[in-house]
Amino acid sequence: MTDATVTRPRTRRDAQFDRIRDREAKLAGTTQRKGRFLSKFLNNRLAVIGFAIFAVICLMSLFAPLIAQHDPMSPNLRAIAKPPSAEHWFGTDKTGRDIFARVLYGGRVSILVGLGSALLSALIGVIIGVYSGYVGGWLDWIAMRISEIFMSFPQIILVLLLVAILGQSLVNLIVIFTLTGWGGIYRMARARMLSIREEEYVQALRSFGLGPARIAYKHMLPNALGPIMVNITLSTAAFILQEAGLSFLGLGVPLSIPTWGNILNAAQDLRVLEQNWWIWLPVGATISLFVLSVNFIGDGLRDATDPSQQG
Amino acid sequence: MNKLLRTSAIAIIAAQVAGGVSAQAINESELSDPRVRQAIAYAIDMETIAETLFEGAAIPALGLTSDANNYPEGMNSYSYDPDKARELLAEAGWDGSRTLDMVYYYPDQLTADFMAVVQAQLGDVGIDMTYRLLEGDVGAQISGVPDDPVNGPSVVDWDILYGARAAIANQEYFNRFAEGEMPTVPTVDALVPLVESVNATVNPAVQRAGFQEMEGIINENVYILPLYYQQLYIFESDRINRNGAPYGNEQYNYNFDVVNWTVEPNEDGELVAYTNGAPMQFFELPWQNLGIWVHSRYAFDTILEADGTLTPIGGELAETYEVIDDGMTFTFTLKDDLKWHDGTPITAADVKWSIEAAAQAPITHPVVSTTLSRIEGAEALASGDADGMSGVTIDGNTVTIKFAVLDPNVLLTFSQFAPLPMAYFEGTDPLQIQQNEFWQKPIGSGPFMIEEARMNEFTTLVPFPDYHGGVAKIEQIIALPSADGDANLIRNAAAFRADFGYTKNATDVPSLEEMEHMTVRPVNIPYTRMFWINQFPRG
Amino acid sequence: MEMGNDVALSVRNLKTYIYTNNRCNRALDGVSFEIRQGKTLCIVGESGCGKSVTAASIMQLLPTLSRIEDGEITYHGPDGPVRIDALERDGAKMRAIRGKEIAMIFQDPMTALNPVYSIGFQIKEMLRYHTSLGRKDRHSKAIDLLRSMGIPLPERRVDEYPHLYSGGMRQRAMIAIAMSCNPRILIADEPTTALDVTIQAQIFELMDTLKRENGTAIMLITHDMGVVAELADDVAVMYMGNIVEAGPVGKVLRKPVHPYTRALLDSIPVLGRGKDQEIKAIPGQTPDPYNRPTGCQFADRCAYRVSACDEMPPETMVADDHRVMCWRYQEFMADAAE
Amino acid sequence: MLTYIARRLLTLIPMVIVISFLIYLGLELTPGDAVSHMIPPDAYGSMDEDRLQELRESLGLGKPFLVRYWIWISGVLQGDFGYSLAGGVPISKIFLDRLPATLELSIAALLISTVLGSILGTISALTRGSLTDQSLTVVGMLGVSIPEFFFGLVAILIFALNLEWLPVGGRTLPGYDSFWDRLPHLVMPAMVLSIMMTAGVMRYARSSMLDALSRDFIRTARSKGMPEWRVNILHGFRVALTPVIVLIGFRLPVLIGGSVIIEQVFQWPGIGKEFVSAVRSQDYPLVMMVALFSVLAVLVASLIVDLLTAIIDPRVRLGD
Repeated sequence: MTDATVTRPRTRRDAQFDRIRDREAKLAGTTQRKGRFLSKFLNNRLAVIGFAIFAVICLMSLFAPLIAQHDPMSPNLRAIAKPPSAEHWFGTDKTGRDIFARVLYGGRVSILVGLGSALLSALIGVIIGVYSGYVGGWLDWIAMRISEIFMSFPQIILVLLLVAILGQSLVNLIVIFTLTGWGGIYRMARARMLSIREEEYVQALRSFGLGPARIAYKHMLPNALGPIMVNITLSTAAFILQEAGLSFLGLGVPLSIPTWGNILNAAQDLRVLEQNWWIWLPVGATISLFVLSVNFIGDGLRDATDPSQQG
Repeated sequence: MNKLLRTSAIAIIAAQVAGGVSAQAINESELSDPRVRQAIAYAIDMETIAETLFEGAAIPALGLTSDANNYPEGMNSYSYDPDKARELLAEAGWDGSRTLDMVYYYPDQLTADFMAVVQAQLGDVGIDMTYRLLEGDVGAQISGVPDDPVNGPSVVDWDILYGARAAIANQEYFNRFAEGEMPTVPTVDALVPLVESVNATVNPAVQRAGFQEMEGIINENVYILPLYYQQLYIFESDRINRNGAPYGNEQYNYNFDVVNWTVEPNEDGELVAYTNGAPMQFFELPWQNLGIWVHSRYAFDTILEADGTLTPIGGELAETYEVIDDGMTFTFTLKDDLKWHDGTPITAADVKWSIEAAAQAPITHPVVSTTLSRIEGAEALASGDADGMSGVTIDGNTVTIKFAVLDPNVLLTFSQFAPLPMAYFEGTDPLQIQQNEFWQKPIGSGPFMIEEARMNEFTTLVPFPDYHGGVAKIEQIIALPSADGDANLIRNAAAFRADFGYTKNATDVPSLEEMEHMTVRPVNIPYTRMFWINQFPRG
Repeated sequence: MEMGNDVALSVRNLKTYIYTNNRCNRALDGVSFEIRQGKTLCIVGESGCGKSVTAASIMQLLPTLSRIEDGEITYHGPDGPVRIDALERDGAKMRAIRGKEIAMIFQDPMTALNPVYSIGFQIKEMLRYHTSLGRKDRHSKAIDLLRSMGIPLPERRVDEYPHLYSGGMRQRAMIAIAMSCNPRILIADEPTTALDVTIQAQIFELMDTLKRENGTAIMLITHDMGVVAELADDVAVMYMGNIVEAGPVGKVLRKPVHPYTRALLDSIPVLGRGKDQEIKAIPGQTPDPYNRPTGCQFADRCAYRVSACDEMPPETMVADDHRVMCWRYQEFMADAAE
Repeated sequence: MLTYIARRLLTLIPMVIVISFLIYLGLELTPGDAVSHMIPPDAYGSMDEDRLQELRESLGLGKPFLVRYWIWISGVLQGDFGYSLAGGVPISKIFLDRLPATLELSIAALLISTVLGSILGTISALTRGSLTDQSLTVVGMLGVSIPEFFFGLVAILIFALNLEWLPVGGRTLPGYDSFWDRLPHLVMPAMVLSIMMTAGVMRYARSSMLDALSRDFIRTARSKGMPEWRVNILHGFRVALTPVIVLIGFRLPVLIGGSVIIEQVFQWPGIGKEFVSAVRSQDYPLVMMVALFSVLAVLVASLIVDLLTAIIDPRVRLGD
C-alpha cells in the first residue's frame, strides 16, 4: 500500500489511467478485439468525425437532385440576393439562384475535381511507381526524370502554365491536377517498393518464378497502400483548395459550371463580402469543412497505418 | 440622365414597325432566319435584367447607337414577350434540336451571371444555349470573315457573341456592314452604300439620314441585337472640388479643367489626391486607349479640345485651327512657348513626326488611324516609298494637313490625338514604338508631369510649372494601379485611396454609392453591349 | 532479507503499469529487491519480463503513459533514505539523483547518444549540472574520463561526434558519461547486447573494475546467464513482472528453486560444458501481457502446475538470502535433488 | 563543399534547358500571341490586321518555332533575358523591380511560419494528448483547410475596412521609403500567406519533436539528470530541427508559388502577380523567365536544404 505521506499529487493522467485499469479489471478474461487498423482509426475521434462530415457532404452532393428543392442553374430576377429563408435555406445569389442547391451541385463538381484528380494521379503514380520501383531499368530512369521535371516547379506556377497551355475546362482541370499530382505519389510508391523489394518474402516469391508484374502489383503493392491512401486524401484536399484558388484568379472551371470555388468567388465583390454573408459563408464553410474532414481522415489513416506510431 | 434617355427611347418605339422583313432563312443556318433572331430578341427581358441584375446600371438598348436622333420612326423595341418569341420560333420551324453556343470575353462575375440569366430566358422559349468564356487569342476568334459572304461557312466558331462596341464616332458601329467585312452577317445589300455614304461626308444631316436608315434595317432584321447601353460612372470623394469643371466621357480626352481642381489638404496640409489607372509594367502609348490611363489624362495634351460628349470645342495645344477645302484640308497653329515636361519646346516638327508615327503604329485607335490613313502620302509612307507624309507640312508653328480622301472625323481625331516628343524616339521603328523605354517614365505636355513611376505600385504626378494653361492647384496626384472593373478599385475607394476616377462596371456602382464619402455620377457614353448573332452556317 | 548498512537501494513491492493503446499492462506486479554497495545485482529474464521497466522505475524514466501504482523505491544516499517513487518525475530532487547518485547506461550505444552533439559535450553537460567544475576543468575531466575508459587519443576524440565512434567505443563513452560524477549506483540495461562478443568482455571488465575501485553498486540487466555467472554477486530472476527467484549468484545458478530458473538455465549453452550438453527450449509462449493469467504467470508453461497455481504464489524465503515465488518449490527442489 | 555546390549547379543546366524547351513548346501550341492581347477585345473588330501582322514580324513572332527558341535560349545563356513583348521592358528590369517585393513577402511569411510553427508544434508535442495539443492540432488543420484568398478577403474586410488598422493592399505609398514605413502593408499579406505554412510547420514540428522525444538519447539525457528544458530543447528540439528545416527549405519555392494568389488579393507588386498577367497576355518571354526562375528557386532551395542539413546534422556527409 502506498504510504499516504509520500504520494505524488494526482494528475489528469492518473484519472485516465484509473479508468483504463478499472475497465481492464472488469473485462479481465473476456476478449474482444477489432482489427488493429480499424480500431486505431475508430479510436481517433477526429478521424471518425472527419469521415462523418465527409460522408454527409458527399452523399448530399450525390443525391443533390433529391435534396435540393430548386434548380441550381435557374435564376430568378425577382428574388436577387435574398437572405436565408424557409424557401431558400442558404438564401439566393445575385441572380436569384438557390445557393443551397448550388452548393450541393457545386459539391459534385468540386469533389469530382478533387477526388477524381487525386485518384487519377494516384493510379498513374502507383502504376508507374510500383512497377518501375520494382523492376528499375530505363523505364524507371525515364519516369524519374519526368517526375523531376514536374516536381521542380512550384505547383501553382505549373498549374497556371498548364491552364495557359491547355485552356480552361473541367476536363482540362482534372488533367492538369493529375499531371501535377502524379509525381509525388509516384516517388513515394517507388521508394516504398525499393525498400520492400529487399524483404525476404519478395526474394522468395521471385524464387517461385512469379513474373515481376505479379510480384509488384499483387504482392508488394498491398504493403504500400497505407501511405498511398494518406497521399490520396491529402491530394484531394489540396486540389479542392486549388480549384477555389484558380477560380479566384479567374483561371478555374468555367463560370457556367457551379463549383465551390466559382460560388465562393462572389466574395471578391466587396459589397457581397460586407452585406451578403449568405452568398459566401455557407460555401466557404462547406469547402473548409470538407477539406478539414479529408485532412482528419488522412491524419487518421496515417496514424492507423503507421506501425511506428503506437499509442 | 439615365431616365431621360430611356423615356426618349420609349417615345420612339411607341409607333409600330412597318414590316419589310424577308421572313425566311437565307442560308442553311437557322439563325439566318430573321424570325429566329427576333424571337431571341423577344425572349430576353432586358428591362428586368437592367433593373435587377445590373441594379439600374444599364439602359436597355434600342439601336446600335445610343443617340435617339439616329433612330427612324417605328423602331421595334422587342419588349419582353416570350409568347411572341415562341410563336416566331414555331413559324420559323425551330425544332429545338440545336443548342446555341454563346461566347463572351469579359471574365467578370457579372457577365457570367448575365449569361446564366440569358440562358434561362432563352431556355424558357425553347432555345437551348450554353455559354463559355473565350480564351487565348480572342481577336482571332471573333473577327474572321467568311469567303462566301452569303452561304459561309462561318469562320468564327460560335453562334452568338456577347460583346460591345465602344465608339467615339458613330460610323464605327456600322463600318463592318461594308461589303464582306462582317463575320456574322451575310452581306446586306441595302446597307453597303449607306456605310459608304456616312463615311464620305462631313455633313451631319447626311450622316444622320444614313444612320437612321441603317438603324431601321438592322432593328427590323435583328442583324445585330443591341442589348443595353453602358454608362460610365464618375466617382469623386468629398475631398475633391472640381470648381465647376464639367463631367464627361472619361475614357477619352475631354476638357475637364483639372488645373483648377482643388482637394482638401491632408493631415500634413498637402493637397494630395488619389486616383487609379497607374501602369502595371509600362505606360501605354496614349494613341490606343485615348483617355483611360492616368498619364493620358493628365500628362498629355491633345491638339484640339473636346467637351464631355467628345464634341470638339476648341484648341488645346493649338491656338487656332481651321478646316477648309470642304474638309480636305485641316490646318492649325500651335500656341507660343509650349514646352514638354523636360523643358524643351514643343514644335510643329514634333507634331508632324507624331502624326506619321501614329499612322504607322500598329495599335493606334481605329478612328485616329483611319483619319491619318486618309492624309495625302499616307500610302507611300505605309509602303515604305516615302519617309514622311507629303500631306503634312509645317511652317513655323503652323501645321497643314491635306487629305487624299475626305474623313468625317478629323476634328474628333485631333481632339484625341496627343503628340509625343520626337527627340526620344530617334531610331525607333514606329511599329515598335510601344516597346521604347520612353514608356517607363514618359515626358508629356499636359498639366501634370510624372514625378515617380513605380510599376505596379504607384505613379505620382506633380503640376507642370510651365503649363500653358496655368499651374495646377492640386500638389500631387497619387495613382494606384487598380482599374475599371478591378475588385481592388472598390477596396482602394473604401480605404480612402481613390478620390476620383471612373468605372463602367455595374457591380462597382452600388458599392461606391454606399460609401458616405463618395459621389457617383453616371455619364452617357457611346458604348453598346450587344449580341452578334452568327447568321452563317457553321463549318 | 536483512537490511544491512551496505544497502544502496531497496525496492519493495513495486507495481508499475503501462497504459498504452488504452490498455493496461501490469508490467511490474510487486517486485522487491535490494542493491548493495560494491556489489553487482543481475536481473535476468526473457525480453518483456519487466527488467527494463524495473530500471526505468528506479530512474523515474518511465514512458509518459505509465506510472508506479504501488510500492516503494528507497535510495539510501549519504543524506539518508530518499523515497524515489514519491519524487516528482522530472523534478529537481529526482534530477539531482539521476546521474549524480544513480547513473544508467543503455542497451544500444548507437541510439543512446545524441547524434548532434560531440561526445565531449555530452560528458561535460553532466559535469556542468552535477559538479562545480569550471569550463576548462570540465574539458580536462572529460578527456580523463575517456582515457580511463580506454579510448585512444581522447584529446582529439572528445570533440568528435558519436557517429565517428565504433559501437564499443560509444558504449565506453556512455560509461564515461555515467561514471563522470562517481555515482553510487550504476544501472546497466543490457549494455552489451548490441556489441560484439569480444567488445562485451572488455565492457564488463571495465564495469567490474569500476565496481572494485569506486565501490559502485551495479544493477546489471541481462538475459545472458554466462554474464550473470561471471559478474553477479546477487541474482534476481524475473518472469512477467515478478521476481520469481532471487538470491546470491552461487545459490541461484547452482541450485535453482523455481522451475522457471531451471528452464532458463537449461535453455542456454554454458561455456565449458562441452558440445554434448542438452539444450532445452522452454515449452509454450509467454502470455499476452494484456491478458495475464490470474495466478502464477509461469503456470501455463510449467511441468509442476497444479490447481493451486491459479492463485498468485507468495514470496517464500528458502534461505535467509534466497527467496522464491512458487507454490511447489519444495516438490521441485526434491526432484532437483534426485 | 565548393566543388559539391559547383557540381550540383552544373547538373541543373540540362534540366533547366529541357524544362525551358517544354514550356516554350507548350506556349507555342496555344492559339494567339502577345500581339493579339495588346488590343482590347471591344476594339478588335475595327483594328487593321495587316498592321498587327507587321508588328508580329518585327517582334520576331513570325519566325519558326525552333529558330525563336534558339534565339531566346542563346540569349538567356549569355545573360540576356530578353524583353517583355507588351511593353518592351527588359525582363531583367521587371525582375529587379518585382523580386524584392516577392522575396520580402515570402521571407516574412517564412519567418512567421517557422518561428510560430516550430514553437506551437513543440508545445503541442510536449503536451501531447492534452487539451492544448488537441486544440492546436484542430486549429492547425483548420488553417490548411480554408482557401487562402478567402482568408485574405475576410482579413481585408475586418482589419482594413472595418477596423482600419492596416492598409487594404499595395506595398508602399509615395514617401514611404524605409522598411518600417512599409511594414503595415506587409503585415496582412505575410500573415495570410504564412497561415498555411505555419500549420504545416507546426504539424511537422510536432511529429518531428515527438519522434525525437521518443529516441533513446532523450532517455539518456534524462538519466543524466538534465533539467526538462534542456532535455526538450537542447536534445529534443535540436534534433527535431533538421527535418523541420528541410521542410521549410522545400517550402520556400512553394511560398513563391503560394504568393501568386496572395499577391493578387493584396495588390502586392511581386513576381506572382506579374506571372498571372503574363500568362493571361501570353507574354512568352516573361512567362518563360518567371517559370524558369521559379524552377531555379526550387532547385537551388533543395541545394540549400542539403547544405543546411549538413551543417545542422553532423552525421550527414555531402555526397561525393
